[in-house]
Amino acid sequence: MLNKIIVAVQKSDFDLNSELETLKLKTEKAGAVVIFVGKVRDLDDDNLRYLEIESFEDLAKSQIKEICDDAANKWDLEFILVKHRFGRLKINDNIVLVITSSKHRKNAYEASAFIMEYLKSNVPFWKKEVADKTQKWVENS
Amino acid sequence: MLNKIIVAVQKSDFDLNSELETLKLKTEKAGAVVIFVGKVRDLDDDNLRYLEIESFEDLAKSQIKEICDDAANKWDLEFILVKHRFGRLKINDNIVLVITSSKHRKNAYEASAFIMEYLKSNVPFWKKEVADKTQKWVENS
Amino acid sequence: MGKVKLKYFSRIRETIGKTSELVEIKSTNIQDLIEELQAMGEQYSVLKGRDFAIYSAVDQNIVTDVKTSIEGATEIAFFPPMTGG
Amino acid sequence: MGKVKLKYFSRIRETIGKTSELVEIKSTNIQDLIEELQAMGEQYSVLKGRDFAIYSAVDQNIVTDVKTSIEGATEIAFFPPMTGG
Repeated sequence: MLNKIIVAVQKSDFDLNSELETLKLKTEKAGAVVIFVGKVRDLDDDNLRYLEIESFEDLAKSQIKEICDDAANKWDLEFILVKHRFGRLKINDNIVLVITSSKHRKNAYEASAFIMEYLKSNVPFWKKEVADKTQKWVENS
Repeated sequence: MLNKIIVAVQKSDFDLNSELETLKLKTEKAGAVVIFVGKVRDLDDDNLRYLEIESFEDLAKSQIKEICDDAANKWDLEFILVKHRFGRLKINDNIVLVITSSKHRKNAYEASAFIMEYLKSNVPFWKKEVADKTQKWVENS
Repeated sequence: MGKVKLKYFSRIRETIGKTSELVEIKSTNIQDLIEELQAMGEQYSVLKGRDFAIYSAVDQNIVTDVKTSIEGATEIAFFPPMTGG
Repeated sequence: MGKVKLKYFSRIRETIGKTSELVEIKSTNIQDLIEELQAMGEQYSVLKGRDFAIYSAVDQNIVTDVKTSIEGATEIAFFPPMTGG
């Protein structure tokens, strides 16, 4: 199982088609693939110019690996991939990609939601929203 | 909302990157995108040669539309796409694509699982597994 | 009743050996229609649903009650439990 | 204790005005270290966590207990609540 975990903290974007191909090379036993993409969304009350994501790269990567290991222990999964970007991003740019794959879909859904929940508050990334009228660090809701 | 529902029943494959682009053109307010891909998996106890998916095309399309409308009423969603293939498919070929997008991820996850649950038993598709030793119509588990 | 187009899918299609046929029928509900079709050959006994549940769609509306009226219908489909996704 | 590399992120980095610095320290736990750093300038009061919770990572291990020992540590990071995903 452990060789089917892929983690990256990167500036560059990711490519869904090629990640799905990677997954398919690694497992023929998985019928369900859940892909979560978190992307930059416009603000409700202002025009977002960009989102600046700061990261403590090495620590972020090890924290993500840890949560992937936890997920692999909790659910029967064939594949886990987490890629999180940092740097300056515009509206609709991708921020995070989480792929979980399992024989049956329930495991993939649950593991995906679990990983996202953890990413929100336990991995050292910080987001600053720079908009027309305001500029502020995002707080966890 | 309703103009953001896309449904297709098709022989051809789908392309994740271009579907994500379509979604981004339609909404800048969604931060969360949940993509479910169901793909052909190998059998546990035999070698699958191919999966034959039969469909009652028009009815399948209208049944899927109905479930998308239900999902749109139940959750605050910015975009829903469901594409289901039929015909002869090999191991690792894509079968079904469900994309749900929302401001906050919980809605997208729940709607995705809801649509998949419904697709399994309420939309007229039938799968036949043709393997080395056996050949059988899939039964719902 | 007149002529209706009957459609068969999956295991039912395989057993009956056709994807569809145009049939002159007298029945006014699904249950009676299945009984009426028995005269057309032994293979139609698959519609009695001994081995698996039988679903039908009347003019592309899936019905679960076999007493559902088929009066005025132009197309009636029969199929086993659906296995999409 | 000796020299340690202090790292600052996000709002703490902005307030202190540096991403990192090498500092000679005497303290042996996080709480004492934050107190000790106050002598370096008013901006270090951000570490007292009046406006938001302060997290720290000792040699890349996130710690929540301010009494955690930092003896032998080579790198100590300070940051506000994380907002990934």
